[in-house]
Amino acid sequence: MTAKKKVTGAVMVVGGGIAGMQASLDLADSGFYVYLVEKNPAIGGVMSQLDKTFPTNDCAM
Amino acid sequence: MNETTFQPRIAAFLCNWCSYGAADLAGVSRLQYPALIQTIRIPCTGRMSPKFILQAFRRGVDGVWVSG
Amino acid sequence: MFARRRFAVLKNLLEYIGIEPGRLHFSWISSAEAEKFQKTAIKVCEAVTALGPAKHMIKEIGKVA
Amino acid sequence: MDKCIACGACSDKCPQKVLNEYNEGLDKRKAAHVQYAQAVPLKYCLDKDNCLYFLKGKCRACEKFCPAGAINYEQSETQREIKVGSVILSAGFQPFDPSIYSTYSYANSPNVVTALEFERILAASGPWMGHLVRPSDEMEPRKIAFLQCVGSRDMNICDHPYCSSVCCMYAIKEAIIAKEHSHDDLDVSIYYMDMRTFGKDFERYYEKAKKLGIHFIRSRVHTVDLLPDDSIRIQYATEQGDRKTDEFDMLVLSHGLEVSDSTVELARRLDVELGDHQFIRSGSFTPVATSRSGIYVCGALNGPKDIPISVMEASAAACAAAGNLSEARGTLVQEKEIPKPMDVTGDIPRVGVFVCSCGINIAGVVDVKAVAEYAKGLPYVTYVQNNLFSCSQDAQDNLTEVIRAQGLNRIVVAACTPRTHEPLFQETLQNAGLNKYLFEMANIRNQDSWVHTDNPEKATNKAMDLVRMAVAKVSLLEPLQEIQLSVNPGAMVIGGGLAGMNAALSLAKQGYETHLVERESHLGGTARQLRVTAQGEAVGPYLEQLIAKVEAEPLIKLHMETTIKDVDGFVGNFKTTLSTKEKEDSVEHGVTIIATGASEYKPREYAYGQHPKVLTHLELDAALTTGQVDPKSTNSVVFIQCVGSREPERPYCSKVCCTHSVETAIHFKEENPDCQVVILYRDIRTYGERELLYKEARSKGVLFIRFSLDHKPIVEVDGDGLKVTVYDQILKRDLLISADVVGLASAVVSNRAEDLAQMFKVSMDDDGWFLEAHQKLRPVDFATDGVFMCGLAHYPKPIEESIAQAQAAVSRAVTILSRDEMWLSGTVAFIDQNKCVGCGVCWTVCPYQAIDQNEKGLAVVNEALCKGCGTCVASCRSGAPNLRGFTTRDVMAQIEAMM
Repeated sequence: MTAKKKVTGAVMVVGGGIAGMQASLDLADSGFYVYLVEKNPAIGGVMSQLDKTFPTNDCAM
Repeated sequence: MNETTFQPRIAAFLCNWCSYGAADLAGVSRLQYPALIQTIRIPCTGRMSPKFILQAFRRGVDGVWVSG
Repeated sequence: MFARRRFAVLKNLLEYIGIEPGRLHFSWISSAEAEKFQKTAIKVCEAVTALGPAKHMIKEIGKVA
Repeated sequence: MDKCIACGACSDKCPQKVLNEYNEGLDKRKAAHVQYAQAVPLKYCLDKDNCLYFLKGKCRACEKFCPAGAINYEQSETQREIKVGSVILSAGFQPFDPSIYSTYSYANSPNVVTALEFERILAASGPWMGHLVRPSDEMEPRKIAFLQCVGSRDMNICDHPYCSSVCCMYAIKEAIIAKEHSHDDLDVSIYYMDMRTFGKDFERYYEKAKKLGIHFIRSRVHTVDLLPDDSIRIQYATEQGDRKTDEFDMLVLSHGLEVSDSTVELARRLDVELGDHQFIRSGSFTPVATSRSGIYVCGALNGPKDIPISVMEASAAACAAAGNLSEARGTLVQEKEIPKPMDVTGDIPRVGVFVCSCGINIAGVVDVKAVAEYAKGLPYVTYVQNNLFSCSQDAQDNLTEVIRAQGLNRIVVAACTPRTHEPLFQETLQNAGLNKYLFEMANIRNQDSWVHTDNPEKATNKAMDLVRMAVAKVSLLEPLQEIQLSVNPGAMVIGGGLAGMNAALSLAKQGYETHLVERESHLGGTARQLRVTAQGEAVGPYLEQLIAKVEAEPLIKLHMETTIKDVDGFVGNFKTTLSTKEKEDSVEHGVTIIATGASEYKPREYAYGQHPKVLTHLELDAALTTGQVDPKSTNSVVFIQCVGSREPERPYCSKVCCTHSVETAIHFKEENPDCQVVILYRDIRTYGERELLYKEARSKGVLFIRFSLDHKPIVEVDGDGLKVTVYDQILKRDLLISADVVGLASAVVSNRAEDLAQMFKVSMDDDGWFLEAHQKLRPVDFATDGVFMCGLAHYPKPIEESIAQAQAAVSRAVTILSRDEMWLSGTVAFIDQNKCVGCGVCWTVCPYQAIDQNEKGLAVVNEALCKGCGTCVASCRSGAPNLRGFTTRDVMAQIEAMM
């Protein structure tokens, strides 16, 4: 008998900057439970500290 | 009525994604401005029709502010 | 873009029927520009206050029509 | 935390001030604080290391003043064990700290700031609210300078030989914004080594900056002196070797990106391999995989990179992480059950008004009791309640109960702002069996009590006005139906190159049937001609394996020598007609990924076509693979960069050419150390860890000679050989180089698939690259739902970025494919067919191409494409279109109720 190992439908994402947030959103939107781990009290990472972004000069928020 | 006591009524049409958000953030930062403005939230400045502006004046507002 | 063009025309129309251009204001403020919002709000209030009460001309036209 | 209402009372009353790390320590914050105004979650917290209660055992001021009882001093660190199928590491970077350099005087002068500090100075939410001032005396600077490559491309002291990739662009951005913020004509200089503006639209941005008068000076500044008046003197040498000095009010250090010690420690704990510079190691063909299976990596932790590439990699990592777990999809998440809403059409409005006190946030200024009393007298209002916190859980339970008990069919909540709280209340309406669109909020906090603090009477009057307007609107609102669409769980990938094949395989791995459409008779695209990646992996064998996998995959339906003839439908339900020489086929699919690649520019310059050994990039790669060009028998090779790129006709950088020429140059030197190898360049753009190749090439004796656009090199056929003349900027004279082989770094150019763009209703930019929905945050999505892009069709990029983008496109596509059905927003436009005259204005102005003509020539809205902007409504002369939830009648009612 070949017992197939069952996989867990959850993912841990370490770091809640722009990359971590995007990865979490995609996974949650495609049917997976996500643990997003961030050491600061708010997500956003360095991007939240930026005023504007190049090359469109859009606001970073 | 002299100018110092005149309190105009201003209708503001604010885009939900831009100026309405800025107005909310002004609140968070407690930035004070005169209480003369009444806001109507619109989904996008594209929705803004000249009719609304004319109607606001017709209803007797003293000014209209449209902000995208 | 379309909105901008439409309102340029409207301003002329309003002036024609007796609404001073200073009563109608347009601005573009992004959702993070709280301070710009405050400043513009103050500016609009000051401009309209300086003009005094609207002459209610439109209202009367409205009543006739 | 659930109790915190983010009123800020704790922070107001907190007596302990500490440096504010969010503003890079340029100002102070309290120990009770929120990281920034838009923080998510928007909850205040106590900084245990600085809170007086934790330090000295007394204070507790915040507890005393918190209106919600949300302060809890007992909270402590807890350990949890969680079970997951995959892990994604996205711990990011830390900005390099330049204090270890004594040369830059960063530690000694407040007016020498890092770029991140400067970012905070420019920010409206920063310490000076966006006023550009220098820290020492808060005077407006008149002259500032940026120094590039601080902590990058430097082995000295910091041991960071790599390029940080983002600093050139952020320096230009900060320079432009600084000029905008300055009242006088701010003088800005940027001191750089190579200007690396290699991304989409970056080169144009650079050109714009030059036009704005920003000075670009090619030099590495060696000495920084502080002057008695707090200004700064710098000394540098020009390219020609002249010594120069200049003085500035402020100096901005464009500091690089590095991995923090704690992240390195984390990677070690997870047993994930790190590269030489502490960035996590990943291969070019598996760009988001780490050395440990099941653990993936994305963002700057994987090598210095900018936001769009980070976002792209994040989606790619999500795709890779989900690839192994597809059988467990949906096992741990639950869909919510929503009761069927009751039918209220035709019923007389019974409006319930809920006035929130928000603790003292509203009630402290606005007389909420008076507002509630006033609301009772408004038309159709049958029930009014004042809540301490309308958003609390027990208030939601109460709202549900009241709706049922009082038979309410319209709800107004006068509280904070709809932008944050509308979804919460709408959910409660749904749970109470009411259509969620029968709801309106009056913004009496953010846009009233908080901004008219000193004028309670006027604020109260304004609150009454806003409630009156909301009631007038809500009474007219009708229930809106969200349209349910089924989703076809199949995908179509257009283009069978490296990106397209990777996308198809990733889709198949996640269990989705995929149609892969290729115009040619073979798979592989541009990669067929490439020799090696920047990391030195051979492309040929990888491509062979990839093609074999694609051909063997049962979930991939290959359509070779096939083109797209017609596309019908929209997200979830596309119907595409495929055409081959013999026949036409119709295929149904839920999503589309466009991966149509790009081409190589065929040069008209540099004697191309006049001599068999003047070869483009791809031709030289192919010739090296076949042996037609053998480095061992080559005495001299010259590479010319920017052939057809960064020119008026094609004002963009092709991104891949510098790295490609450098890696080929190294190959020549390795095979034949005596071969003379020269690279003629304008700026060397070996971004990120590719910089190491540049370093290696120089150490192997490759000569780099810079030319400028107005002094381009000349290539002439000289008997059997070739002769290259270049004007040397340093020596200020022409150099003559005889060459056996000339490699032209030819531009990557768009295939301009305009018919395809039209059929899928997607856009292209001026250079012919497909245009993403948002350059930063939605780098692989089109503005049209359900259509995605990857590979060279988006912009020139190296193999690793193409593959990551392919995986990212799949991740985005799966967010649609994994649903059985989709719900479209009820806020969409509709057309009154009796009023429409078919003039066509609405379908011309619609930014989403959501309006079509029916068989009578009249306008019809495709609700699946409509985004509810209302532009059609405002543009129609006949008044035929209207926007549900924002009809002309609804807005007019608000205007009527204004006075």
